[in-house]
Amino acid sequence: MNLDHLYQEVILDHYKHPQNKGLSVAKDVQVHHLNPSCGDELTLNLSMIEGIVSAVTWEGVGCSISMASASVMSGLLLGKSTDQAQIIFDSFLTLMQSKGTQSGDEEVLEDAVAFSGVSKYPARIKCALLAWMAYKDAALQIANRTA
Amino acid sequence: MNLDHLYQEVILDHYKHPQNKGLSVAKDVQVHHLNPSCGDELTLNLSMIEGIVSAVTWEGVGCSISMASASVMSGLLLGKSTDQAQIIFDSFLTLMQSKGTQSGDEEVLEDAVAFSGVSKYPARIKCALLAWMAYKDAALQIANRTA
Amino acid sequence: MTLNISAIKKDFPIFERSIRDGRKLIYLDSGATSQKPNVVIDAEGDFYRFRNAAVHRGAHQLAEEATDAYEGARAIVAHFLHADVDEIVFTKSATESLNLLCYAIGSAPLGNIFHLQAGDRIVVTEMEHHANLVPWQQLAKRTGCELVWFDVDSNGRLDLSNIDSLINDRTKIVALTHQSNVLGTINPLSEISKRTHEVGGLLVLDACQSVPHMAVDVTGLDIDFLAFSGHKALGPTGVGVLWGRSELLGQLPPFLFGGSMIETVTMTDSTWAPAPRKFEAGVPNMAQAVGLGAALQYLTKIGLDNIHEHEISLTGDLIAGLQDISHLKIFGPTDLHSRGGVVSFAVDGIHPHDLGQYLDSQGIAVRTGHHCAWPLNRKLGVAATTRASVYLYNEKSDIDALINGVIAAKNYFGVKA
Amino acid sequence: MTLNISAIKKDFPIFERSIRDGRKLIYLDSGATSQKPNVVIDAEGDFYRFRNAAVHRGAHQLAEEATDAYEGARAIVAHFLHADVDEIVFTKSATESLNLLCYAIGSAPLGNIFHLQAGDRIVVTEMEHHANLVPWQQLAKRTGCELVWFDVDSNGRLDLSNIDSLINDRTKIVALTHQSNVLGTINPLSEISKRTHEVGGLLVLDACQSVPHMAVDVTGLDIDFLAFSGHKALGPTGVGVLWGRSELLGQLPPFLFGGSMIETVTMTDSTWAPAPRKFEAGVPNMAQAVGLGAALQYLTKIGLDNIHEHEISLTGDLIAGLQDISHLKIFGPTDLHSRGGVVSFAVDGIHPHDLGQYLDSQGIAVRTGHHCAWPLNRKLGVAATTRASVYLYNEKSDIDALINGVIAAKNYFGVKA
Ligand SMILES: Cc1ncc(COP(=O)(O)O)c(C=O)c1O
Ligand SMILES: Cc1ncc(COP(=O)(O)O)c(C=O)c1O
Repeated sequence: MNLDHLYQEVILDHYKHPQNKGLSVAKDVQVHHLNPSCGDELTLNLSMIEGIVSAVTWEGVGCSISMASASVMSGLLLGKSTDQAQIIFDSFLTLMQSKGTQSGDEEVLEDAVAFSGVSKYPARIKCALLAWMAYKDAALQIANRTA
Repeated sequence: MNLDHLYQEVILDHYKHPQNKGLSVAKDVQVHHLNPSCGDELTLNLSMIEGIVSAVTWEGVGCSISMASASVMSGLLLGKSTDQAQIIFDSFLTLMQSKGTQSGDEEVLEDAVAFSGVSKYPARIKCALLAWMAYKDAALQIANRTA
Repeated sequence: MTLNISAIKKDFPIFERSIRDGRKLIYLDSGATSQKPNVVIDAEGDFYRFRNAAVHRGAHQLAEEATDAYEGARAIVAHFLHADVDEIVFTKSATESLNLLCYAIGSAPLGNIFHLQAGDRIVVTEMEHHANLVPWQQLAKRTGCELVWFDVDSNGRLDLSNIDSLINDRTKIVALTHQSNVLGTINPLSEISKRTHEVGGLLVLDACQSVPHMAVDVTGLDIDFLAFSGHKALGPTGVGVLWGRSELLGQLPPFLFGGSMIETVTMTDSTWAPAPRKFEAGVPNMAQAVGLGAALQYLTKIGLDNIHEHEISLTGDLIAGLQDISHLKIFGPTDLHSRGGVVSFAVDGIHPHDLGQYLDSQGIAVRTGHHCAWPLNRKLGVAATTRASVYLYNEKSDIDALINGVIAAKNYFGVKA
Repeated sequence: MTLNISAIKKDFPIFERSIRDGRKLIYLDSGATSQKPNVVIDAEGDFYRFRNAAVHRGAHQLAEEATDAYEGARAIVAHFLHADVDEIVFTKSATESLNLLCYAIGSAPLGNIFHLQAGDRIVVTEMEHHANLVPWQQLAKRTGCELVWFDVDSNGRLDLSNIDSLINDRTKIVALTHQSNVLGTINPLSEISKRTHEVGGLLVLDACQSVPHMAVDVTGLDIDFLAFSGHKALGPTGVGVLWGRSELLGQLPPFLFGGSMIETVTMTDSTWAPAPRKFEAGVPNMAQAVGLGAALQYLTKIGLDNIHEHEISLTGDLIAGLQDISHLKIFGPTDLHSRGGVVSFAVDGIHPHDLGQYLDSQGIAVRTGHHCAWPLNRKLGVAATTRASVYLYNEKSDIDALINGVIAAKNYFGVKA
């Protein structure tokens, strides 16, 4: 196994230059998630306008995988409908559970295919999913609120 | 290992024709002991007059080893001084802990040397000691009372 | 399908040793603990040899492989019981599983579905092993609950005639054994679970004597919790299982506190991880869980139905043989309907210890005593019994040896033929 | 005496395997769990192969031999700690040992020496592992006791300046770790035990990180209870020890209820066997206890003083090597006085997970995270650290590999040299 497959350029770039980092002042909902086995933490602010992700900002401490994943995800979901976001979410989750057998659908996942190497390192999957689980939680809260 | 060494004639005889079985009406002290791992139970009445074992009777349910041991012990200790009884007790205990390496001092233990085979069967030592521990407990209670 | 016992025996190294100066080992004490096949011994050893590391918390390859092995074992257990993987909690033994439940329930605060109030009722049976009696008894004392129980009738079956008054509206928990470890009786669950759930109670099943010997499908049983021990199911010592319905495990408070079961910890407060992690504090019994996985796979390969059928056939031979011996009393059902391969008996004039010792001199291992079911013994009116129990590696010749041994013992101790 | 590491390594089969495409295993994670020598794996396996039976309750030869093996293991542990054989309780882990104490103390009725009242004080430290913090925290909540703690100073040592006010007349229990699993600090016990006993309190020592690595003599330490885990001391998983002074164990209420721990049982009431049996309900983790006995004998043969000396020497090399790396911070004492072979550190700009992953790609196993000591991490101002820990099978080349690995990681992740 080659470490470079885990730490792809894209990941290290996002880690060093994260997108949408820094919490927005306004938000529909704020969630705080953590990874108890390593102490990584992430706060996520989500806003939706008429079923479209209008803002997703975050703040956190964690490893390159978790922080880069938050950065990639935030860019990817911004402007998407909840349905589109769900498809992206499912696609990313499937990739993470693939144990290295999939490379990811670049049409759907764009930069997030860079995380395909993570699925070979079971201990790191939770890192890559931290932000995604926070998004899922936040989106659900908004959905429940409007329902 | 020969089972006949465990179940010596003397033991089976005492089991079938136990001595001093049936609790005396009068007693200085009564104790009730049991072997929680097998459910064997023994009640012992002890009386002392001026430091001499004047009566030791018992009642119980248990295996041949425990019942025969109660019978042999009661005969052996009757009429002995507490000091003599202590010597017999110690000698019997040593024999039980000898793992089959000793045959017992017949001068001191008389019929009780028949239990030498028990020391090779660790699970049975507690059976052989049930009555003796009851005696020890009872004697101690009397000693504490007079002290 | 009939089992190929001589092939099976070869899987169990202990049968290569001899007993008491060269006698063949005739092991009829599987109700206490089972023997172990090589696959189980090797699974435990190989865990240490090839992938030993602390699970869950490490980012290195050994820790990954150890985690895979441990969580793989959980998946095997789940599959074996037809349960969800998150419903399987590894404990050290059935005893711990049942105590976990009692302590966790006992600490449930007001508002929690498990909360007990003074006057609530806990129902057990007179045939419980101490492990499924004393924890409930002590919980009842601590909480002011009432402990009541089903009686055992003269055939060694539960007396269900008063079920509706016994399991009443105040009943929160009904805890009973699936199969008695003394009588061999397999208890009828559907009537009891129906009534328990009717009054809003929870059914806790002690499956120590059933899970190793017959197919147990938790989804089909209408029960809420189940406990069993690895060591009675060909598995290692030091591992047990608590299964609980996931919505229940989610609400059950934790039991042991420490590493891995927490979500956050400050000096003064903590929150908990989701189940099953919440119940597995500390570095777990990893190698033992892995060994249990191997054991259940071995059992599955042979087939639980085949095993059960084999045991029932041996039990029939055993009961018939014992019934032919005069002055011998069998405790428990003598018909083969709803009973397993555990048979307890007593011989007039020979104390069980002495009988067991004689049998031992012939290489035959049985258990003697109260079998950790003292109240049941009292009900049966005996201080102790002799118990023979069979498993997949026993064969007809073992039963014959036992029967002959009992007859010879009567002769040896000179009691009435 | 210097250790012959290449001979020792041969005793540990795991060092024959390779990591990540053929790299040599460099195991620096013994603080989490130790590797196992063949003698331990074989002791466990041989128990199953040759003398497996349920202990204590059987009158057959296997049960006798199993009991001998299990009680023999207890005698080995007792001898290892310079304790009395009846003072050794086998548990499943240090976590269980400490929880046992907390639950048993929490159930002590008025009149029992362990009884806690609201307002009583439990003292811990800021450097405790969750296993020696959360159980006390929860006990304090249940009983209304006050939980207070010693701070950790900037050198990673306990701040004892307020010992007299912290351990006051209301103090019933002082629980602390012998050696920190994060900082490596070995705590000064004599001052603390003196003060604890002055006020009539009990001292509980978490010896998980000390007993495997240095000679610990309970008679010399003036403590009341001690806990450690087998798996960190070359022993199997699934076994731990609680040592307690015999007069204390005698009065401590039981914890797990079930078979073998009772004296008598009726449906409504039970009485208890004497210690240690009182604390060992059910068929115990026999094979694991036997394996632990083999582990402690192996350690004794090599010599605890030799092991400690070896580890200190490696620790010196490790600290010196890390100190030569820029932008790297060591947490805990950097002098070798009163510290063990556990070193935690952080590298600017590389998250511990990433550092650990890089090291793993080089075959080097370290631990990353909060090491189950979250409050301490907060005090140190970090979410996680990287921890290297050494044992008797490590050698200087392992330390060199780690140092080179950290330097290479800085290069790989492009952070400031
Ligand atoms: C200091 C300390 N205490 C307690 C524990 C808990 O030990 P275990 O997880 O084996 O129960 C550990 C190890 O994880 C430890 O390092
Ligand atoms: C019916 C039953 N319940 C509970 C137990 C307790 O199991 P363990 O001692 O493995 O915890 C046993 C076995 O001893 C049993 O037969």
